[in-house]
Amino acid sequence: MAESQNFARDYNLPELLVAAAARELRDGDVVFVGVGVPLLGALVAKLTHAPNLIMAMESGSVGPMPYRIVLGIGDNACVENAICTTSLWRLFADQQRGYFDVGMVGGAQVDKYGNLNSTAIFGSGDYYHPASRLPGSGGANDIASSAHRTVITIPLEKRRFLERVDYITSPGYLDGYNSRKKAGLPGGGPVAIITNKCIFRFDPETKEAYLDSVHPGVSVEEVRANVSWDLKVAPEVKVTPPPTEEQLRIIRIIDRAGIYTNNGLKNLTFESYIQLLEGSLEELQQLF
Amino acid sequence: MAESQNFARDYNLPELLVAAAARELRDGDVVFVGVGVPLLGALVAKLTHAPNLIMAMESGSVGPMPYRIVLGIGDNACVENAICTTSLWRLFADQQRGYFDVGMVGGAQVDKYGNLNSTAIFGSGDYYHPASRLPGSGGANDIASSAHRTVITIPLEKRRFLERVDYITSPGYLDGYNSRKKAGLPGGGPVAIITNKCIFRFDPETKEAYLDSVHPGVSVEEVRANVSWDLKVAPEVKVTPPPTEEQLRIIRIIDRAGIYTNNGLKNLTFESYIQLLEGSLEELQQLF
Amino acid sequence: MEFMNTKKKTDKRMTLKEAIATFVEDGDTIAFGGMGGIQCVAHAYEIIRQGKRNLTLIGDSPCEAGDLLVGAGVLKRMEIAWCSYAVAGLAYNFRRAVEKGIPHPIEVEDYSNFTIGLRFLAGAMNVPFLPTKSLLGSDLPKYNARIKTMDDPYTGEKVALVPAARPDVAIVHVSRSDKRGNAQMFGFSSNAENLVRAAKKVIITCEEIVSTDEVRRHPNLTIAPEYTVDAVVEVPFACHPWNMPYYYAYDIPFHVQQLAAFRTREGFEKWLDEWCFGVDSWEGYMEKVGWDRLERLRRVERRFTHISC
Amino acid sequence: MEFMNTKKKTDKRMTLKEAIATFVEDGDTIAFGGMGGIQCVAHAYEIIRQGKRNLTLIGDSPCEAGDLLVGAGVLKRMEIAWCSYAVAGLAYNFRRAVEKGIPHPIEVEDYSNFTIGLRFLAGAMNVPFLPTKSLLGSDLPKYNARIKTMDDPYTGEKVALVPAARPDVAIVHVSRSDKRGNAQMFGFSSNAENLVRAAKKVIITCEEIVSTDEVRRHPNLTIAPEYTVDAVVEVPFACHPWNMPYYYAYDIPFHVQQLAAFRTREGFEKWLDEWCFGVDSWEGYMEKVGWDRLERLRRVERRFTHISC
Repeated sequence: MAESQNFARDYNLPELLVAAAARELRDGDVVFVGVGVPLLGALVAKLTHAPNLIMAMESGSVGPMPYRIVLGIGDNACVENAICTTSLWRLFADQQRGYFDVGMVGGAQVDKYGNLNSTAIFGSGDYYHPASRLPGSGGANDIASSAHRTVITIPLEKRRFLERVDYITSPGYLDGYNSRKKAGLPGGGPVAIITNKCIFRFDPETKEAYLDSVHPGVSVEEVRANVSWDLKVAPEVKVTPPPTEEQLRIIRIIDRAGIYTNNGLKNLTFESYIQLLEGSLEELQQLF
Repeated sequence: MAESQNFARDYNLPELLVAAAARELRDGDVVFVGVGVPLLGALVAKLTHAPNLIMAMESGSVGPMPYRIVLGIGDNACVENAICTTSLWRLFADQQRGYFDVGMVGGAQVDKYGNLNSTAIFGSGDYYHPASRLPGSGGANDIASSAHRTVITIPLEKRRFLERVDYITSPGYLDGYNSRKKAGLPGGGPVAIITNKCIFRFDPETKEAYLDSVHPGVSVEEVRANVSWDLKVAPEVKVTPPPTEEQLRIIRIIDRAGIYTNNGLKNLTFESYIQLLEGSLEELQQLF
Repeated sequence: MEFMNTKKKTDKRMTLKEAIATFVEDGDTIAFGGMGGIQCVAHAYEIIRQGKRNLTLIGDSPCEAGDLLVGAGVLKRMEIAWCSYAVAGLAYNFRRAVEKGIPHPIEVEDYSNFTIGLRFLAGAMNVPFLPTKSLLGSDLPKYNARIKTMDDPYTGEKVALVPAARPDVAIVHVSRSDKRGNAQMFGFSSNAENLVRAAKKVIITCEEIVSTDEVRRHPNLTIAPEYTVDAVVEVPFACHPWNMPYYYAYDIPFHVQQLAAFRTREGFEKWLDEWCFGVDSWEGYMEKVGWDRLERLRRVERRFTHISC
Repeated sequence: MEFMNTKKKTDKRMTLKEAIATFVEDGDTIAFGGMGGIQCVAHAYEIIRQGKRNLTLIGDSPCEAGDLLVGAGVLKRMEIAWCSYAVAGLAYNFRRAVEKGIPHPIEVEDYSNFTIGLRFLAGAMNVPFLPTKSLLGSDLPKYNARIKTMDDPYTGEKVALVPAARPDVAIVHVSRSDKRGNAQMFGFSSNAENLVRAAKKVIITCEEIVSTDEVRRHPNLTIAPEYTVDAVVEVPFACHPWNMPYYYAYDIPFHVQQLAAFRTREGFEKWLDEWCFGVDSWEGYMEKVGWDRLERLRRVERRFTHISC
């Protein structure tokens, strides 16, 4: 891909993360997406190097081509131009059957084997009396159990990167080595952890996460300082490539109001929201 | 129902059987139907005393109002004006859930507890080497297991009415008394066996079949002679009522070529078949 | 003849108030349709307005209904996979209840979205459990004794089992229904088809009531045949501020404002006073939101998705 | 990039001859869509014509394909619930094989329609078994060791288990599909949606190939998304003499004539010589039936059922 050499210069961190997520995806992949960065990444991939990528959303939608920003996995945008609308259990059953190449998952804690916690931060308490109750698994446990490969997105912070998570909501490699397979899980497990500072990958044998690339301007030491285990590092740590000009152009069309990649929802009024939708329709129709 | 007093005079045996099947059905019933007499019975019921009856066909169709004779449980007629078209497993799951009031089943052998065999007549052989291999369960085992009540149709012959069937394809009351319930079957079991000569019903306690009514002109002795166990007989054996004029009128509109109630298929040419369909459309549209 | 139960009625129409009063009893186990969108919002407000108590909620990701009901003190227990408003924000009431017992403590039993879906499918099929490959290796079975693992008797491979869900009441919002309860859905239906079959009593609400003839023109769309349904209620905009595919867009600016209020207990209580107890019914809520606003959400949606059948 | 397998191809169109030659191997386990109607007839003739051997057939009530294949000596084993032509007559080849070993003996494993459906559902879900209340108390488990009964670990109630079906090939005829294999069905679909997911390799045949844009206009109709499918073949009238809802009526007079021939082994062999080996392909069969006849079956069907989307 010649275009991938034309790297953008003026981009922000969320835009870099979207591009990084997009790079995890291959043409022809069926991707089980959640909202936010992963979904933007899937759309960018589909509109650049992976035109045959199929998005699946757990509300029961397969292959949509939405002409507006997707505001949830059950948003109306998910039915736009879909190739199949069905039910939640069927989508997950299809994933368990092995049809989904990639799943995108997040959490509040991750550990060195890629296990994720999105259920409860125990703090001084426990599962029943947590310091912080999180939303729960949602579909994350299912994705992590059955997708051929999973891509994790989570901010890099010491309190989040643990030797062992408080609670395994979504299985990574459990205790490493072949323990995931022994547990009977059909999916392949995590292939990357994309953070705001770097990207981790997993040792093929031990299944332990190691630092693979740092984002431009981030040092290996800074990463180490934000991981609470003795982090392994690739022999040659790469620099995460920035978004290409083309990727950036598309990100800014799709998320024209910067809901995921800039200001979030805080400046959104009802008027500006309706205008956003109407403007999106015209611009995004051109893209697909 | 005043009209039920207007009994027809000129009718044949299949027409009497259709009327008898219709009388087993109540308004509002959801009926799992097979083709032939049971289906005609359900249609006659719907067009007379049970306008809110819903037919369910195992191909995945619910509530059709066909404008032609139905030539199979997956015939195109089954989708005509249906309220729901879905899948086979869902229809059967709905039956297992308890939504279906009545199921109509047949077989080649029946025994005193209403167990049915439609799998194999062993003869001097066994299941693996049968004298006669029959089509198999189809949906009959499922209907007999889960419908609230089942209505059996089978010709009265000594070789068919046995102390015990060679093979229980579709469970009736198994060994009688509470053995059906103990086996874990959710449905209520058979309520009637409609034959070409009489109708049997079941003792509420022992669950043994007894003679309840004989068709006009049939004697109790004739029935006894065609049953291979020591048949119990109701204190006052009734005479099966003939079809009413209205029932007969409807039977002859629905089965205008007598496929189920007269000559069968033997006189059907391609031309007469197409004419049958075209004629049915006009006549049956008036009925529903 | 007399029909034996409400599922046999040929006209099941009633108001939302009547349906909730008739079919939801204190102590019931309840389940709502919707997932991401198509959330049962009108229904949750009405349940709160009627002061129902001690309900158990079973659901995959019942964010709006779950958070509202737990905040209003209606729930004693939740068997769920997720509770949060996703892009718009967190489920503050749910967090306050679990973390601090406000307004009172609740029991939570954790599943995943798929396995809650399987629990409804099991209930719909009238089998006591279903097997899955999810949950294996994770900590969900560790803290939830009703998730069992077993060796498959055919191959020896490991499977997890989840128990059937058989709620007392299911409340499901659909695109359209006839008065008998033949409920049809355009677009995805999350677990609706199984919810209605798993539950003992079923309230269908819909954007529009149509004739049975119209239902018969598109039998593929029927997700709940009439024999599964006890009540039919026409409730337009029942999901606001959530989205309803083909009908109206997500009112996320409204949701942002709502969740800003929910951040504090006081804010939530004030919100309920105003938007739930301050009106008599969902009509009052819609009036308060403003018909012009609702109409604009409908009009903008039509530009993106339109029913072509 | 290179796609890793045929399910990822963006154009899966081929002829029926190519599809059967490519995806059906001697010794395979095979399953066909259809139930009552929508039978895979063209497909069965092509398999016979290509001389495939030692196949195992799994199916609920695969009457036409089952009886033809067993008569032609293609099958070594059947795992089925039913084999008969229903109103038109009995499955004489099936009977001859079981009763007399003609043309050779076959193994038969008996299930019911629902439990065969559950076997495909289990395969589609990638779980090793599913539980049911069917089969309990009957003699099916007595002669079929793969039907197991167990006490539910939750309630102690009895359930029967049936093993997942994972055929090597599924052949399913649908209303329409795009070239990627997004297969859509008007009307009922019997077990098609699970067959395609249970099988390793999937051949979709359809009455008509449509554009992906047309598929996207009616996403509710898609029973097999492209990721389940390996080959797409346009085969009009593929079910003749059976019916295809919304396309053509049942040609029962033809069936009566056919089954009269099947009554004797000689009659069946003569039929195969004429209708299967005597033509080169399904086009030849259709030519022989007569386009005018097929057209009349189509025209008369249009008067009863028409697609209104």
